[in-house]
Amino acid sequence: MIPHGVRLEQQKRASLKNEIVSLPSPEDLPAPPKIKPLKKGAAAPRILSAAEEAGIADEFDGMMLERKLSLFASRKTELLVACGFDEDPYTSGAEAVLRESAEDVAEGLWLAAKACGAKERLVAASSRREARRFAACCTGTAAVAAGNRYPARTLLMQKLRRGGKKAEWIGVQACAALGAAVRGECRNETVVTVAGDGVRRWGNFRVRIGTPVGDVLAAGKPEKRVCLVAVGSSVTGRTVTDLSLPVTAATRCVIALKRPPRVPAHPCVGCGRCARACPAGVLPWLVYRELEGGSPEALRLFHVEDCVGCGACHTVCPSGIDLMAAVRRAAGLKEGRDLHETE
Amino acid sequence: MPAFSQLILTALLAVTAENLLFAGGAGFSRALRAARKPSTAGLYALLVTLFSLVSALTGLALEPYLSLLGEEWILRPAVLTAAAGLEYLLAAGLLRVFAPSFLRDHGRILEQAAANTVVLAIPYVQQMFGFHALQALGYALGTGAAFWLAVLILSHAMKICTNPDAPRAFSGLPGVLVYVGILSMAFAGFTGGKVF
Amino acid sequence: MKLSNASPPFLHTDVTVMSMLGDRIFALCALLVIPTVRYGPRPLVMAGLSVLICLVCELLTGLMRKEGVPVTEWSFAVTGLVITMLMPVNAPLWLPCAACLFAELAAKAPFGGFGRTPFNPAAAGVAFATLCWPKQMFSYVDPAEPQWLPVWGECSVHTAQSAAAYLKSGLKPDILPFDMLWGDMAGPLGTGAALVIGACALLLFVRRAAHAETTLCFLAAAAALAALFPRIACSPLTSVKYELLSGSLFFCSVFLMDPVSSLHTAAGRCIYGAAAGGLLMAFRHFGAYEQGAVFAVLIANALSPLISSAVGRARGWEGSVYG
Amino acid sequence: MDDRRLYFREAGTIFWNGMLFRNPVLAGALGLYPVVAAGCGMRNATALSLLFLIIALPTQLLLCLAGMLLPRWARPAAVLLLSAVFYLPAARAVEWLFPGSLADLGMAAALMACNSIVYARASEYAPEHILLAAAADAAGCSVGFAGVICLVSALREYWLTGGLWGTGVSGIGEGLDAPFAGFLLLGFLAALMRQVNIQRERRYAEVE
Repeated sequence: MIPHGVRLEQQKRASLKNEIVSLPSPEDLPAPPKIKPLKKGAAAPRILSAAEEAGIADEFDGMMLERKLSLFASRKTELLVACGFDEDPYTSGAEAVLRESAEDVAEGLWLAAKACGAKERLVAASSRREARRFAACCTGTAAVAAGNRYPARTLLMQKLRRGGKKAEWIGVQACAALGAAVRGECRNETVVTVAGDGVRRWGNFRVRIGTPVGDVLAAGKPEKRVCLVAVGSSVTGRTVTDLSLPVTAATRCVIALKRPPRVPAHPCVGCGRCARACPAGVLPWLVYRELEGGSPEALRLFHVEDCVGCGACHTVCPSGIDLMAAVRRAAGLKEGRDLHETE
Repeated sequence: MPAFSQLILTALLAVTAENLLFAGGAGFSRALRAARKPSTAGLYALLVTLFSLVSALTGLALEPYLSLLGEEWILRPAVLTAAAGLEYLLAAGLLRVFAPSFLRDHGRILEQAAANTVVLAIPYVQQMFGFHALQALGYALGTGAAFWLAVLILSHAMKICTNPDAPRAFSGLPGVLVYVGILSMAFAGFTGGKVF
Repeated sequence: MKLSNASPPFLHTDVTVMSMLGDRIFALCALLVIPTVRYGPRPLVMAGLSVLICLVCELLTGLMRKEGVPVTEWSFAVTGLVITMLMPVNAPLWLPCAACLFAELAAKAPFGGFGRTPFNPAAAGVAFATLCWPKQMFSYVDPAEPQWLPVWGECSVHTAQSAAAYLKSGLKPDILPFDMLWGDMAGPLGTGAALVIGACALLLFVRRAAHAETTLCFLAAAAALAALFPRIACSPLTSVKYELLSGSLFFCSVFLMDPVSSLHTAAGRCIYGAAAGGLLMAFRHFGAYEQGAVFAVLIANALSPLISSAVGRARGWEGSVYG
Repeated sequence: MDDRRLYFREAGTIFWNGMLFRNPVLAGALGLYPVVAAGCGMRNATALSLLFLIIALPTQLLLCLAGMLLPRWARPAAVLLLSAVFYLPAARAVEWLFPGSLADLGMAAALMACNSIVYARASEYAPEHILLAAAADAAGCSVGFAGVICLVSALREYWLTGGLWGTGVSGIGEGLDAPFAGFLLLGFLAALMRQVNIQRERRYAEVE
């Protein structure tokens, strides 16, 4: 069987060369709130309220940690995974955090697992080496290496769930923040990777949430001819044109590019790469063909509702077709919405 | 193989020449939809097979009388066409009595199959004077199969030729004609150019 | 710093349509080396002229559709080069040009250009030339007299029968196997050197610019049929050797089974390749011409939507094949 | 304006539509067979056009007069029978005008007896229209068919022999007498016709 997903050039070594650099927080930002230290043997409700008090949000989806954990609790989660890797190229914040604050991560994961009632804990690192490094300093928490095919997180969770376990994941930065709450620290910070061919100094920067994106970009020594700044993820993120916008918990990376990465659009050449890349079993080419034909048959839009929005199909398409948009539209269509309404 | 490729080419000609896919104007899309349903295409092919068989046998039976009359190269097509008309009349009449619902649902296919049969049958009856009954059966079956294949290929061709990138002047019928042109070029590789 | 908006993703894998076409063009250019060494610059002129004609056609059709500068990909160069490869080196120069005109204007433009062509344009162009000028298409210069051919004018040279013609008339070709591997025999310009074609094929497969399964199934089907029904009185293995190395079979199995006319699934591509191989052998047995590969490819192209929907139905992807 | 002139203007429109804008061959893809298989010489083309006219006109007129008397399902049979009958005088006339041409045409001539243009027009159009309209339609279709087949034949004959009406000596190439050339030429002519119609529509839209 051919593995799903797509192998992308990671380009993380440059930003992982140095340790995380803390940027001074802007003066107009209010100081982080003081919170009561979390006791070691605290009960689940206390952990949740502490997470809420500290305002911890998951860096991968921007969801508040407290809500996320309550949701997991209601789903009777058995296995909680801390994602210590970044599946998208360029970004390396999670990997850096796992390296530098392994104890906090282990502590936070223990608390989070307790809060949602999960019996098992697992830390997923980007490679075997990283997993071994983590296991060496934090015994008691199992560590595995995530695959090297994008979208690694989705593929890893599929692999874990295939064993029959109810597995869920949280971000490693959220874990570390929860671990720090034990000491009564609430730093309200996030680690942002600055990379791309438009900056000279690639690296990970610890910044206060609310800092303007421009300040973070400036730390990377941007070149003059930068024309595109993307945040969130190098595959599924979005561009910003206003550099005064604040950094949020889900910013994760600031990628500056000198020219927009454009693959000239061509018709489908029938290579079938998109179907192989898709982790959800969608056949993007079939969906695209159905939509293009003008009268899509809902029966033939297989699995479109399972789309995780990873954008792997669009990334591999040699013709540069926005297949993810097609799948999204098809999913809307299948739900009974109008073809043009969902655009 | 050459015989079969001739059959397919003839069937392609029949499918395009007669108004199955291109009934023209208002009937165009309806006929196309009908052709794309496997059941319809199968029924169509079956009817063509039956009509071909009857036509071939009729031609066979009438042959001695025609040669008595002389000028059979003028008479033969006329007689065959008239025979096809009568066959259709007979079939439709019988169906009206015994299965009126079938005639109501599939009357159009029946009449087109009858007309197509003339196109498919005449060449062979015209050419093969020493036709015997078994050959006629084989020929009819071959015609039906070839016809079915041609309908399938063309129904896909139609979709290919109406893609959004195709020039407006070519999208639809003109594109399909070019498509059939190139396809029959491939079959010409078997026969070296000539159809019959 | 002036920032612009763009939609994700902000990176792409290396394989794009342009890279695939580029690999193909590179491989085809590699095939030009041996004929150029042997016959002088005439093959290069022929290839250049074909590509130029294709480019002009592309520009013309783009202008007629009022889309500004229309050439965004290089498939025209692939078409031109493939057509050149299937021509005899001593063919009049207008012959590949006519084939290119047909390929671009009749087999490509009406269907919406690159990526939409139901038939391989180069195959259609060569088939047209074969049907219209069979004499010029099948008179090959005799390799026994190595000489540089005139670059522009008519070639008045000794002609020889190609291996495919020998096989067609039921005779055993009088060619050493080593010569067949290097293409030192009468035949189309670029289809002889089996070793070079094999190397090019490997390059294309490794660079993922072509699907290996199509080519392999094509060759397997052709070899099986050649072994089962030999055209000349010889052992099955000899028959396979001559059938695979003669004519344009090997070349077509690599360069005419392009990803555009083919299918999305590996199973579909296998069936498609096998069908094309089987049809090719049918053309060799029953066809009117000594080279039937392009005709076989055209019919396989027409069958490919049927194969695609049959595979789809087998996997349960399509509610019904016909919709 | 009196009724009669109105009628004649309408008839003129019907004639023009049949001849050009809704040409049965180019827009309706009817009657392709003779064009594709036999339209490769001007002499053949003229003979076929004549054959078509002699079969189409009386069949359509008779169906127009008697069509409403017949039930819908029986009309195809009537068309087949009538065209078979009119084939006899038509074939004789053509043979008299162009001796030997029927033998040249072979099957294509035989197939004119059940021509799909005649079939479609006579079984669907004629019974539901007045006599003048049916006549105009039959004439328009005949001229339209003749125009297309003559054009295609002229192009193919020039390619094959380098001249028209048998005057050619050496042509450009061979192979164009095979059906594929007919289909391709028809495809391009149909695209041309479509383009003309698109331009016309655009002009009307601008006027409005």
